[in-house]
Amino acid sequence: MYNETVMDHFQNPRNVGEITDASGVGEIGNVVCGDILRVYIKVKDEKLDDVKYMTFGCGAAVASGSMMTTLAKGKTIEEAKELTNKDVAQALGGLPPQKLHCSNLAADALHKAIEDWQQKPERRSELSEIINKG
Amino acid sequence: MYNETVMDHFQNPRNVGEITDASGVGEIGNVVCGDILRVYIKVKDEKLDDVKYMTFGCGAAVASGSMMTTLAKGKTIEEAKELTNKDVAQALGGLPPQKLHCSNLAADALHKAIEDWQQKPERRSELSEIINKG
Amino acid sequence: MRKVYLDHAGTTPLHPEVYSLMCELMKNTFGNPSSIHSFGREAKKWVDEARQQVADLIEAEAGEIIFTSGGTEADNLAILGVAAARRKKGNHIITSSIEHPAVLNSCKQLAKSGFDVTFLPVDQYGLVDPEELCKAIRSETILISIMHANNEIGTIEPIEEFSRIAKEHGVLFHTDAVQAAGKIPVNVNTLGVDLLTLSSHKIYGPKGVGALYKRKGVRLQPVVYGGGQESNSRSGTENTVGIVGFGKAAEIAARDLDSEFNRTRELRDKLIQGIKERIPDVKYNGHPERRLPHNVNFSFSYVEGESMLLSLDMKGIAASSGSACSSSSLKPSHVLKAIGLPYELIHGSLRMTLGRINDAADIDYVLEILPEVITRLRSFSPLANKLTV
Amino acid sequence: MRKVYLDHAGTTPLHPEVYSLMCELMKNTFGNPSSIHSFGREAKKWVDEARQQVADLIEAEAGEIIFTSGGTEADNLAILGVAAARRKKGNHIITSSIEHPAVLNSCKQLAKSGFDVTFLPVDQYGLVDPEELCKAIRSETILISIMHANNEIGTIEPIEEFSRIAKEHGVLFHTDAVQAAGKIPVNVNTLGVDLLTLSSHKIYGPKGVGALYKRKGVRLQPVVYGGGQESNSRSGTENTVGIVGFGKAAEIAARDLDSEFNRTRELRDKLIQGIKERIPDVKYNGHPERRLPHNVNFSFSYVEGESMLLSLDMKGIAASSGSACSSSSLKPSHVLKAIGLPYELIHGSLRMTLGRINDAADIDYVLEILPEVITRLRSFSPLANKLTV
Ligand SMILES: Cc1ncc(COP(=O)(O)O)c(C=O)c1O
Ligand SMILES: Cc1ncc(COP(=O)(O)O)c(C=O)c1O
Repeated sequence: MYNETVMDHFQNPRNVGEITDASGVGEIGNVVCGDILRVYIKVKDEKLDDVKYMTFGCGAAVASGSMMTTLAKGKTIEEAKELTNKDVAQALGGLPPQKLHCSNLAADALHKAIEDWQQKPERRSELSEIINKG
Repeated sequence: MYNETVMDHFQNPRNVGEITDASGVGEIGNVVCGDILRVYIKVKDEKLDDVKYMTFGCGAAVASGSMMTTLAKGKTIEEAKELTNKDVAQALGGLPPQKLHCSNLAADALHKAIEDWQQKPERRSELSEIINKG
Repeated sequence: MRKVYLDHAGTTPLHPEVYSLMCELMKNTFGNPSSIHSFGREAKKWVDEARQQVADLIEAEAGEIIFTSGGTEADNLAILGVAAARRKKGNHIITSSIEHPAVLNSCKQLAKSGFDVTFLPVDQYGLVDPEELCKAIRSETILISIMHANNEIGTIEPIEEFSRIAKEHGVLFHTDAVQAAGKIPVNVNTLGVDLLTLSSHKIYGPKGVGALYKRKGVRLQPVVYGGGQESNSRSGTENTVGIVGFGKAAEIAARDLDSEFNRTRELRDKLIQGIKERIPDVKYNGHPERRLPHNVNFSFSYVEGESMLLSLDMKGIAASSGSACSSSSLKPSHVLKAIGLPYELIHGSLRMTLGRINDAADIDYVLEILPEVITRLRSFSPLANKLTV
Repeated sequence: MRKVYLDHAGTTPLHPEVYSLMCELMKNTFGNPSSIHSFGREAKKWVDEARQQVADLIEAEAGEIIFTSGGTEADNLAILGVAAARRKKGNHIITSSIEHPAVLNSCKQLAKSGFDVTFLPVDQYGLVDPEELCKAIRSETILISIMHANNEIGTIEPIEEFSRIAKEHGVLFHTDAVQAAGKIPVNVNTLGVDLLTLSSHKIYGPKGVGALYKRKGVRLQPVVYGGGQESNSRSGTENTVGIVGFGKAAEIAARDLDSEFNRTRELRDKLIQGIKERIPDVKYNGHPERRLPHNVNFSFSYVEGESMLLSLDMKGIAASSGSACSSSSLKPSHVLKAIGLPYELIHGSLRMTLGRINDAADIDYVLEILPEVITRLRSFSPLANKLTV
């Protein structure tokens, strides 16, 4: 079903976890379809100094999050905005066709996190407040 | 499909052949359904002194003819009239259900031969004339 | 690596005796059972014997067994076949909301062509309420189809009660016994059913063969037309080797029913107990008593099914899930939905179904691995952390 | 006793390589191809490989192959599936009068539900006339189904011509290539067909598995509903072992096509020649050139088919006949009727179909036994004697 790269990223997901003082947080997916991906970014000098993610989702979702964070880390905001779900899938060496639409949304979550940071530069989004301040 | 008795009578049919000076001849079946059975009888002292048959038909038809002639030979006319297709099938130890209706008509052919003899005691039926006088 | 197969409700390995017989047959017998020569008659003899073996498993008569290409086709033949044959009597069919897709989708297909289908709800354990069934019956009802035991949660329905109700109303009753047969006693006479579906590969026989039991006198329209095999109910050259394997599997299933029932039930209870003890935030799915002896089904909060399956698979453990991501339809389990589970717990469901090839050491291994897997997946689940931070 | 199997059009023995592979698979691989764990993925890999092998036999793409439970079901899926999917476009179907019952009875079933079916006649050799086909097409015609090669008389139809006509009129074209595949080159692209039926057990694969080739883009409604296997075209747990056997058989058939073609054709011609020389009052049935390389069909005046078969069988020779008595429907062959044979000669027909397990010594043996059998049966045939006294 999944290729070796995908399985490697599923088995050893890179950058999983939370960033307690994240610059932005983005979440995508819902519990009905069964894939949720939340991305935390730490922005420094207009660059993604750190990217982490948490996921409730299938193998493709876990691997996409892992690959996305790997690709995004160190990129400028402008570069990161250009990262697409397709790029992530390609970097993974491809995903099963039925997984492309609902489990391969990590780039979207990243863009949401960037938006979150851009729209509310001073204060963090509600979501991140809840999470990080508990 | 067929039991051993049937196969024996198919393989070694008793009383096959024609009686050139038959007292009566009866034929049943037609080429459309694929089973034809012709019976020749030789009557002496109101008894079936000889019974022979010819057939174009399946295994059940061949065996039924053989068994019928075996059963009929030596019987009085009255006894022979009471012989049924069912008796023949039973004496054969049973026939496959689908064969009971069209391939198990030897007793009917016998009755026709008896009728032939009874209706035209002096002269033989057209059929037997054709065959025996050629 | 240790391999622990816990997906016996998905399919089963061939029983060694079935395997041997099939290989022997494949080597020596190849005739077409419809041929009248010795090669054909030899094949027919084998098929007839298998028909008797399958009939014996459910206490039916050989003449009441129609071989099909599997449980799916048998379900279709029952539903579509009765619907077509009884169309003039009425256009209403009753089934449950937890049937296998073979039944559900046959019914949905009928609904597109003028039939009216009632999908009865189930309670939190997956049981259909006999009173609901009574209320659903109308004068146009021609068929009721309720499964004997559910493939996901293992709940065993009170079929005798349902079939009695059906009979009282002059309605035909079909049950899909694919999961029940060979696991619990299934007797068509005490069950009182008119039609019953079996599948070979769930009882250690080959895939691609099944049967529909059709009580004498019940009329059906075929689903597949052709040379008139299977007494005109199911055309197509018989899958002789498959049928013979199925027959042998049925014979063995009947022979070993009691011992396997007890053995798997003990393992099942050990597994259930172990999970409850070792893993927090779990939900036990299905009925506590009216349950197949080999079925275990839990939902693990905060984690998704496919991830669980893949993680277990990497440790050699094969299981299944009602999560959308693990199903080809990409829809979450309709069964878990019907018992009222919220989406999170549907996605977090894990089915482990035991069988002949499992032993107590397998359960120990699972009880060692499963907690680790759940802990790891929860460690990066946003749902878990939303709740625990 | 010597055994000579001359009923390869009825069914074929497993090729030894197919047998070995199936046994190996049965021993080691039992997963359900729909499962995502390693057992399931392993099974799926095998099914995928078989799909490619079957596709290769007819130069199709793997994605265009739908596995079914046999040729019969594939024919049903083509006919009933297109009819249901294209119902709104029209209700007219054209087929020939010499099709296999799987096609004929599917069409007859449609005729009961509002479809209009034209059964094209054939000439004395069994050929459909392209002009007749043209004339039969109407604006409501949605499907034409004409078999590639006939199973009784071996006549090979000019499919390319028919499919071109169909295409010109925007009508889908299906061909039943069950008898042609593996015997003569079958290429879906040069044939230009939209749908094509295959059956495994006619090419030394297992019974109970077949395939429908469906050109990309052609839409079908399923015949069997359920879990959505085979890209939703054919539900039911895959008969993995059967499918893998079929795949191997297809690979071998493609590999050995030329050599087997030449080998069986030579045997065939020897048998035909020998019968003509040794037995009087015979009628050669079928086409002298456009004929499958392994098919021999004669009618023997004055004798009935089942009697011939049983007599030959007692000598170890297995053959078949178009006589009513040798068919389960108890109807004489519709094919021999369609080529204009009188009833006597239909009942007196004998089909001998050669294959891999035959050699020249077999033919010699048949040429020794058959004349004796015919002579004996004629000796007590009222038809023979009516004519000869
Ligand atoms: C309850 C139930 N019914 C029907 C089926 C379908 O049977 P098969 O896999 O033989 O098509 C299955 C198994 O998949 C099942 O579990
Ligand atoms: C021309 C033709 N079509 C279809 C079939 C049916 O295929 P199967 O035997 O796999 O059902 C056969 C063989 O019986 C056949 O000869």
